Amino acid sequence: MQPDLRVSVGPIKLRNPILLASGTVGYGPEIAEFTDLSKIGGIVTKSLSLNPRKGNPPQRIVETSSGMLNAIGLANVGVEEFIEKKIPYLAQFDTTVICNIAASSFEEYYECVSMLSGEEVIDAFEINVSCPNVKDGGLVFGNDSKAVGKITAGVRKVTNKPIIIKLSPNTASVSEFASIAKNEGADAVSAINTLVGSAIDIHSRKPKIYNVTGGLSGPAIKPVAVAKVLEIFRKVEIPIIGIGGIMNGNDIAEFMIAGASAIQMGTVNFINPDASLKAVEELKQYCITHSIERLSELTGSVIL
Amino acid sequence: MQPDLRVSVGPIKLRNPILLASGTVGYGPEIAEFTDLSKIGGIVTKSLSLNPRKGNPPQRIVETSSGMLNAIGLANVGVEEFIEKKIPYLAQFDTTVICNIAASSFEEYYECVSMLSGEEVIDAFEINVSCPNVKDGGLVFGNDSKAVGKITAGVRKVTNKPIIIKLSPNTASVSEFASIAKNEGADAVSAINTLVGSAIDIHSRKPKIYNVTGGLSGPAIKPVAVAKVLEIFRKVEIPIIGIGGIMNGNDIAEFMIAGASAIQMGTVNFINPDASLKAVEELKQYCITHSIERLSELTGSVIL
Amino acid sequence: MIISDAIVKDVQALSSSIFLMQLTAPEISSIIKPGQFLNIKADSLSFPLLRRPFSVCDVNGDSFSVMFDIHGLGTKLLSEKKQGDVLNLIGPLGNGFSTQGDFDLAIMIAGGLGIAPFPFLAKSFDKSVSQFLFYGARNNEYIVEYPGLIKPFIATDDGSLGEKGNVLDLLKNNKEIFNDKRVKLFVCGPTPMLRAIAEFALAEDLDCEVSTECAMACGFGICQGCPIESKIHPETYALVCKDGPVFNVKEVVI
Amino acid sequence: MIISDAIVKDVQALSSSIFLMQLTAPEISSIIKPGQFLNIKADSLSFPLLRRPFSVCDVNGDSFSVMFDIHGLGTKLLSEKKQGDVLNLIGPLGNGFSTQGDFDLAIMIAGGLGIAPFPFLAKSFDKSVSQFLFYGARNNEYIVEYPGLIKPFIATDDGSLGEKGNVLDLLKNNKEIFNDKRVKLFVCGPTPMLRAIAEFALAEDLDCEVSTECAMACGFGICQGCPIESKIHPETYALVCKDGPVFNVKEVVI
Ligand SMILES: Cc1cc2nc3c(=O)[nH]c(=O)nc-3n(C[C@H](O)[C@H](O)[C@H](O)COP(=O)(O)OP(=O)(O)OC[C@H]3O[C@@H](n4cnc5c(N)ncnc54)[C@H](O)[C@@H]3O)c2cc1C
Ligand SMILES: Cc1cc2nc3c(=O)[nH]c(=O)nc-3n(C[C@H](O)[C@H](O)[C@H](O)COP(=O)(O)OP(=O)(O)OC[C@H]3O[C@@H](n4cnc5c(N)ncnc54)[C@H](O)[C@@H]3O)c2cc1C
Ligand SMILES: Cc1cc2nc3c(=O)[nH]c(=O)nc-3n(C[C@H](O)[C@H](O)[C@H](O)COP(=O)(O)O)c2cc1C
Ligand SMILES: Cc1cc2nc3c(=O)[nH]c(=O)nc-3n(C[C@H](O)[C@H](O)[C@H](O)COP(=O)(O)O)c2cc1C
Ligand code: FES
Ligand code: FES
Repeated sequence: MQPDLRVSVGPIKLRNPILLASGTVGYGPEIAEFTDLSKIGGIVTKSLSLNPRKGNPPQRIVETSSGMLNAIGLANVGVEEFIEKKIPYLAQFDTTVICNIAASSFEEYYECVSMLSGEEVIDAFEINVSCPNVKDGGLVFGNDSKAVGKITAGVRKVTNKPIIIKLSPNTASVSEFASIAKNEGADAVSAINTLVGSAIDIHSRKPKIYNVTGGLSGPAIKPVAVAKVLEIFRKVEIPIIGIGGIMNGNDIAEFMIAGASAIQMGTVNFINPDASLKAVEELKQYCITHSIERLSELTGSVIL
Repeated sequence: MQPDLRVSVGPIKLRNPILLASGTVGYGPEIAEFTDLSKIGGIVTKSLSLNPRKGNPPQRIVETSSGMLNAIGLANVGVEEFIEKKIPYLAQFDTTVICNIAASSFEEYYECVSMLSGEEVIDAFEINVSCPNVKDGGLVFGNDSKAVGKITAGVRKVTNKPIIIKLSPNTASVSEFASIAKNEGADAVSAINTLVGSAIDIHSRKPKIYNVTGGLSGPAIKPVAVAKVLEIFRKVEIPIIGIGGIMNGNDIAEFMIAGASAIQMGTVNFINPDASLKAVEELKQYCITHSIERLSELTGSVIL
Repeated sequence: MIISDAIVKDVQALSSSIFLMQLTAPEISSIIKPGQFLNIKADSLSFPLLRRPFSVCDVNGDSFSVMFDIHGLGTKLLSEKKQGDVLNLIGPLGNGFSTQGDFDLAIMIAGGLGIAPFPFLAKSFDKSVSQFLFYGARNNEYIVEYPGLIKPFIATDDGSLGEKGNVLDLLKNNKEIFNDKRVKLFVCGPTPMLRAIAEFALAEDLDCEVSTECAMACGFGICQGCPIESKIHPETYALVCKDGPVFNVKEVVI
Repeated sequence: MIISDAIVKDVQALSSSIFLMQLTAPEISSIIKPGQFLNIKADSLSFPLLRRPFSVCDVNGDSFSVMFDIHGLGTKLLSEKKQGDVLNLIGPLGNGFSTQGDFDLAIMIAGGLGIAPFPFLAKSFDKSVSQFLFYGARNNEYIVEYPGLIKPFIATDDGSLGEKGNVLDLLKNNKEIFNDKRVKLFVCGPTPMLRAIAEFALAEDLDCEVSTECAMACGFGICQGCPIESKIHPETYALVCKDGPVFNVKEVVI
């Protein structure tokens, strides 16, 4: 038996459900040393803003129990350099490229997307309305359902490509945001971005992270992410990309059963940059063990 | 040097900042086999409702990476049996007793508190408006700032004892809730209760927990809890009891530096039931190392 | 019930996946009773976070043993322990089997790893009590020999050892051993097996104690994580860790 | 840059808290250069989650070594490894020291554990290059002897070994060794020391490379977790893991 790992996220067709999460694989080259991008579902590029951003001063990361905090501050090359230098690189792979956008104003979102919408290499946009690590934009948008609705609607107007809204877990009701995204024309949502967290050095009494708070990711947050995916799945009819603490094929199966059509692997790339490739095999094995012909059947198959 | 570990949480004076968290030490007897309650700050009793509650069917707990999910469902003996059987037991210890109340309606909160308010053994009430594991009450209240305000005001009317409002982390702005609690007469807030999480068995496709979702606790959530304490500390002037993933004296120092006047240890009691007693020594040692005469100086000493 | 460090004396593989670990812990060894359990920290790290419960398998002087298979991370870490390693544990926990009482034939029924508590139990009966052991498992891989344990009646699902079939059928087929005896059943194994045997025991009016299992956070009654439906007080759950893990089948709904 | 399993050949305590671990990993040993580093998974569990970066200390045939002190959990776990244990690592990472160039005197300056990369570096210079080693530490406990390494100038904060004082003063006091030489400094140690020596080198117009440290998540350029202020492109940060960890002091703000 050769299980069929292909999945669809709304209009987006993927070879398999494994995407590499934004901000955890740059624009491709470094991770490509360890993972054959044409064997996985695709890559979500580091959040882009209109102009290059230098990001936060160090210290930007700190390890926590089964997790890590980061406050990179959306360091990125900006749209122009992305088009000039990164797109040609990505073009060489037979893989799905999802371009993640993070902006500080409504207009910047629309402008970024319309500048990039003509690029053939880009298969879809993921709109990051939930970065906890920048002062302007970021969570200010992510926790305001009206803003998320407005951004979705605005982006929808400037591109025909699929739009995925990346949701914040730092809200009382993630499904409310998913529902607004859906109503304003999003093709899918991805959940979750990082949880706001902090750590303080008890000797110096200074926050361990320059930005005071950072985003918590890794296995520690997996139960929260699974619950958010379940919540969206039960309340809103929209394709979901599950994210949060996924380390291997079993974790992927768990998110799909909870309602995800595809998933993203983030933090694990830092530790085992070949984890996504291994997960393809693990998923195959899981399908064989459970006599699953089409992996996509898993989506939302949770027995409640 | 013999550091002074005494702290105050508003009107509540504690021998040291270490309280045992509600739901993690029952009503005292079992933990008393391992920890001398008169050497720690005090104990917060398991959430009480007016009538006894049987709680959720099994499975109620599942382990996650550096954390655990629980959905006990507020199993408790009810106010009457508490008064009759548990209070006499607690009366024998020279320790602070905080009585935690969780109800399904506004009136039930007021009734529980007024029934218990005359009990001398009870030094303060902690009002749990944030249990994620019951259908009625629980998060329905915890995520609704008007409801939290109303409960606080109502409880304030029926008791002169100190009131602590236990806040949910499953909201966009914990400080908003702290502020409302303060305005309606709360003496302190405690933060945080558990995060909503879930886990699914990939073989049976059933949620691992009967209640589908549970509350995530343990070291995994510490960074989130520290960030919530920091947020409240920076925005609202109200004493804070820090809770979430505290395992030892160093963790306690971290929460105090972030803004907590006292703390609660929860999940760690299941693993090392003598952890609170050890933490008293660890805190002393920390004070000596850093030449801190009064531990209470730590509160909010974070350098931002 | 104490928290104690125990020193690993030996870890031995009884089969490809079943291990016997001997631990030196004088205080616990001197007070623990058959059917009670220990809650063991497999690692000093916060991952795995919780302790792991194991029945006492046997006691010899200062040391006791636990028998386990590799289930997940915790048991994998335990299987890798070496002589001299130190493990922290809490015990003895729960209520064990009642070895005293109105019976002169003790029938122990084990399903797979459910054999674990029986070496110690078997030693603990009065001399006057005669014993039989019924031992069922998936296949011969899961049947281990334990020195000193009486020769069992064996059943395996695939017939690779003993009778083909389940252990309850094996017991029924040998019902003649009950004749004229005051029988008590002592059962440990997976829940479906416990349930089947409990039904049988209730129907036949046989005294029967079962050792139950349940996910646990604390193991000593403070987390309320281990409920089991009580027949005696249906308005509350009993706790597997504190009121059990051994229950009379008349007490709980399995 | 590969992911590879390495086999622990030996773990040796050089002092009460400093360890030397030898690892067999032919592929990495054959290509790694002095000043480059390895990102080692101390445990296969998800706690501790991240790999831990260590400079290559020395290379001998198929194996290489790393030198470390017990800092926190990761290094504690490493110190407990035994011969035959398998560790997963990624390497070689980063850019090492430039051993080629326009100098005939290499002065290595180590602060504490900053000695780690120098055994390998010392072996890698051209024969024509003469070498000195300046070695500073808190006290004699932190000064380790490494076979084959040239005899160092030593300074300790408390004077328990060598000169009392810091290593920069020691260097200044021995400035006569620079005479008529084309000098290059190679520095590794805590950031305040790197900063002081960088200032000195810039003031004296000495060629100087420093090995920097920074918290890292990935170690190979994908997380952006390890920024360092660049003098050349101030509009972006350089990355310690990818653009460093060894930088010329003219390139970055330390
Ligand atoms: C009273 C009691 C006595 C036991 N005696 C034995 C024994 O003698 N020998 C033996 O091999 N096993 C015994 N078990 C089961 C044993 O505790 C589990 O196999 C073990 O906890 C699995 O841990 P793990 O990390 O390897 O597995 P994982 O699957 O990684 O564990 C994950 C979590 O699930 C819990 N868990 C998994 N399986 C079980 C289970 N069957 N029962 C309870 N919790 C579970 C673990 O404690 C842990 O919290 C007993 C259980 C109980 C409750
Ligand atoms: C390029 C490079 C080379 C290094 N070479 C050596 C070496 O040869 N010998 C040696 O002893 N140490 C070296 N270090 C430092 C070493 O990585 C840390 O001591 C180690 O990560 C501490 O881990 P821990 O779990 O014991 O400590 P913990 O304090 O528990 O670690 C917690 C977290 O902080 C990070 N961290 C803590 N201290 C440092 C530090 N100084 N630098 C970077 N991250 C840190 C850890 O990676 C981890 O994520 C090097 C660091 C870098 C960046
Ligand atoms: C270092 C780091 C940088 C990140 N940068 C971005 C980013 O630029 N844009 C974004 O949408 N998400 C970003 N994320 C969030 C991840 O894409 C992902 O949502 C999150 O880490 C949870 O998944 P994980 O637990 O698998 O890492 C970042 C995460 C990390 C750890
Ligand atoms: C098993 C369990 C039961 C709990 N029951 C209650 C409860 O009845 N009332 C309450 O206010 N909090 C309850 N909590 C939450 C804890 O008091 C605490 O807020 C939370 O566990 C975070 O702290 P920790 O990480 O130290 O456990 C419970 C937590 C656990 C793990
Ligand atoms: S396991 Fe905690 S009460 Fe039973
Ligand atoms: S450590 Fe990840 S980019 Fe340098």
